[in-house]
Amino acid sequence: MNKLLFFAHLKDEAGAETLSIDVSGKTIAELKTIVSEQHGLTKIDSVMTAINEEFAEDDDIIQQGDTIAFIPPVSGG
Amino acid sequence: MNKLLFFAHLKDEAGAETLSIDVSGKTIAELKTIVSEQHGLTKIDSVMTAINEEFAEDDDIIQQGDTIAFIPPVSGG
Amino acid sequence: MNERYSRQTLFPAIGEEGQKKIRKKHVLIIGAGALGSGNAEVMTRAGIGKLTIVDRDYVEESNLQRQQLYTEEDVFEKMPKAAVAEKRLRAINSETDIAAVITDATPDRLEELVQTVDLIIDSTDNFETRMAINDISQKYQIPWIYGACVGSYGMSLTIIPGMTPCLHCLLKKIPIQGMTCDTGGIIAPAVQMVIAHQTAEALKILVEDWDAIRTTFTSFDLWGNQYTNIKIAKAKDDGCLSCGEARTYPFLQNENLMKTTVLCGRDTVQVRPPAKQQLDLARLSEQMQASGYQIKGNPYLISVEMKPQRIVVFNDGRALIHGTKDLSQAKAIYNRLLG
Amino acid sequence: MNERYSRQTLFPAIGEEGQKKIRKKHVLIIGAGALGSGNAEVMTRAGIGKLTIVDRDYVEESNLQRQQLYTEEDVFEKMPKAAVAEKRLRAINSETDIAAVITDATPDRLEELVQTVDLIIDSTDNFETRMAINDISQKYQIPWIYGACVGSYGMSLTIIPGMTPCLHCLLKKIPIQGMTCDTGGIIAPAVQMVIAHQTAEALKILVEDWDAIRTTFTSFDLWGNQYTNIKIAKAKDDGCLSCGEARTYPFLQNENLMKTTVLCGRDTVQVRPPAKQQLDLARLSEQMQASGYQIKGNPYLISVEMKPQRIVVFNDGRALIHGTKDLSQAKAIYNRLLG
Repeated sequence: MNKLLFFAHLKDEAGAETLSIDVSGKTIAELKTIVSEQHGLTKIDSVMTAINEEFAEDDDIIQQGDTIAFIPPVSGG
Repeated sequence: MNKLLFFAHLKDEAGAETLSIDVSGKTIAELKTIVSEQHGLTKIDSVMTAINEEFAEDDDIIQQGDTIAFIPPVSGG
Repeated sequence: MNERYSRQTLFPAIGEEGQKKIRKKHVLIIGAGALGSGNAEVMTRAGIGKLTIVDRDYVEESNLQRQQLYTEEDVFEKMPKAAVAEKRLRAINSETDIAAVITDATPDRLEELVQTVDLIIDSTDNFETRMAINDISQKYQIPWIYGACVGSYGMSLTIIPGMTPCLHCLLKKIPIQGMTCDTGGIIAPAVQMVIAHQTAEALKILVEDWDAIRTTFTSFDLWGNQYTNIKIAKAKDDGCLSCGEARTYPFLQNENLMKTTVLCGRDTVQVRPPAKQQLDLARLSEQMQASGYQIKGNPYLISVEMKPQRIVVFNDGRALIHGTKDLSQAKAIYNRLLG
Repeated sequence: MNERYSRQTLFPAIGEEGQKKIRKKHVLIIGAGALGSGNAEVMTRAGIGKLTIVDRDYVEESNLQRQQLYTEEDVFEKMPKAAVAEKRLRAINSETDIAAVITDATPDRLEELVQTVDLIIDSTDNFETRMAINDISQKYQIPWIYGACVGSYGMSLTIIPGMTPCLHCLLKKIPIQGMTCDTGGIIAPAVQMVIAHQTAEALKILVEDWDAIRTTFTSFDLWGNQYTNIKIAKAKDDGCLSCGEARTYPFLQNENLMKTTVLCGRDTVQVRPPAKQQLDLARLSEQMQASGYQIKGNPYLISVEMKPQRIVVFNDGRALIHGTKDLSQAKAIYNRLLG
């Protein structure tokens, strides 16, 4: 299993702060498609992702047990 | 093994932010004596402790693999 | 939509309903130093109905580095902090009823001050006052938010009577000989970080969003890049004398307060902590010297130059403050030095 | 010991040596809104040698809830933010050389402004300016600190040329249609929290304590009690066009900038983003309505009332700002609405 962690407004869009889902073997890009289509997350394209608190690229592959965080950059100031 | 985590000035007193040491089976009170005598931590008596990010009392017993944090309350404002 | 608070009501967890609640509430801030001035400014800008701010000090030069309501002119005029705070806060928001009280926040004064209060924000610099606030909070069922900082390190805790443990559950007794801003220094970012936590919790309490309340003890070190949240639910102690079943509110009782007396015929105040202590004078002396103070001492006492005062600290925690007859000033100096 | 900074020099990581360094440094703050006013106040109180603050806006009523240098009088007088900031900062610290620049921080202006600067603190409200700052930072080897917030959520990142990845390494391209303070609201504690992180990092850079620099991307949600640090070292991209081996500084180039034109004979400005975008108008419209704006629309455009202006947004990201001829105002409105 994997744990997904949603920050800020993504939490509201996903309806939960965390989600348990098995996505091991998939890439971050594939996971983005899944959460966008199945969990209603929008603008997921420009959201930063981290695997186990380390910055992740779209082609990084998720391992069993990994926690993936979705962190949307914002522009307000 | 156990991991000790020192906050604020305790870090300077211990000479490191973290310390690996086997103290499983001991109580927090016993650990306080150890770090006070062997690692030069003073005023350890009024320092708050947490086991795995949960508040711990002096008579709580440390398990194998636990992380113990030492958090000194301060009064400045 | 009132344009003034439009960005705050746009935030869904506050909204128009939350703003109406904020407008009806009364917040008491104890202390108008670094935390107090910052907390007061955020609360005033947020449109709190009434704000009471209490402080016994006047503005000093060394405050300007981190105490955000004050200017050079206030130092020059030796203005009381509460009075300057009141003036600036009024210029910021004329819709908020601001009351400044220039006094020492003793338990007796606190009991009078909290009578119409919905929330107490701790911005004091000593544990004696905090423990009194903690007892008052339980006695009158008023939430309070602990905040403190020294160096680049700080912490915050939200205490809701009947819902969370209290500070007495966690600390058991008043920590002694802690670091203070006068010995370990303080940087403004640590102050801002505590203010961020305290005021976020304050807004949650004011709009009554109980599910959002932080139930952990937060501490951080901005220079050391540390941040941790400790779960504290299980620290709730039924035998706690402040919030337990057989509560006595010990920190409101006279025998547990610091005693101050002007020594007859001398420009000196004696300060005596409520319980005998066993200070490590050698270590204290080392710390003070590292902080740049001139120290003389022997195994029984140390003498610290803090011009225009001189402080003599005995190993049982008692101290003589030479160069003043002002009881609350003497207590303030004692707290700044010994925490 | 200079009494004024005594609590800061007592902090061992700064000390007297650090204070001397701070006194010699020049900090540039881009933006004098919520982050800018707070960052400027901390830097000024800390005794920075020179501070330049740049902003194109004037003080509006809706700013007062979180922008800490401004008062009701400044709203009444419609004063430029940079001018008010300068006056207040001078009253706070006459030892700091304060320069206020009332201008739009375009790449050209930025190149002029950074010439004697040791550090740039980002306090802007849009990614276009941030990406230009990021390129400038790499071009002239000047550290900068990204900070941003919306709602109760915020983030900070320290970028040191030659040491850390840059913002372009992390974001790849400018995020579009993000939440802004005009759509998602903002609470002051989130602002304070970002300021705490930015100013702590600023002090580390100013005293040249490179080992203490935060090497993670920090983000937090104060209402949701979230806080995380993401390690970013491996994000450093040798092919990055801003900091890589074959760098071109794309965000300083004219074709990558937002274009603004006054429409001939009309009280209207057209704003065109550098690259065509595919906006989700239905969703945008929903978001704006939830934020209390009056919206009309069809599949090709939406029209938003923001009195006294009216904004028409097309699905390719182009917009018409009716009710103004001021290019930088039009750009500001566009950024506030679309991020």
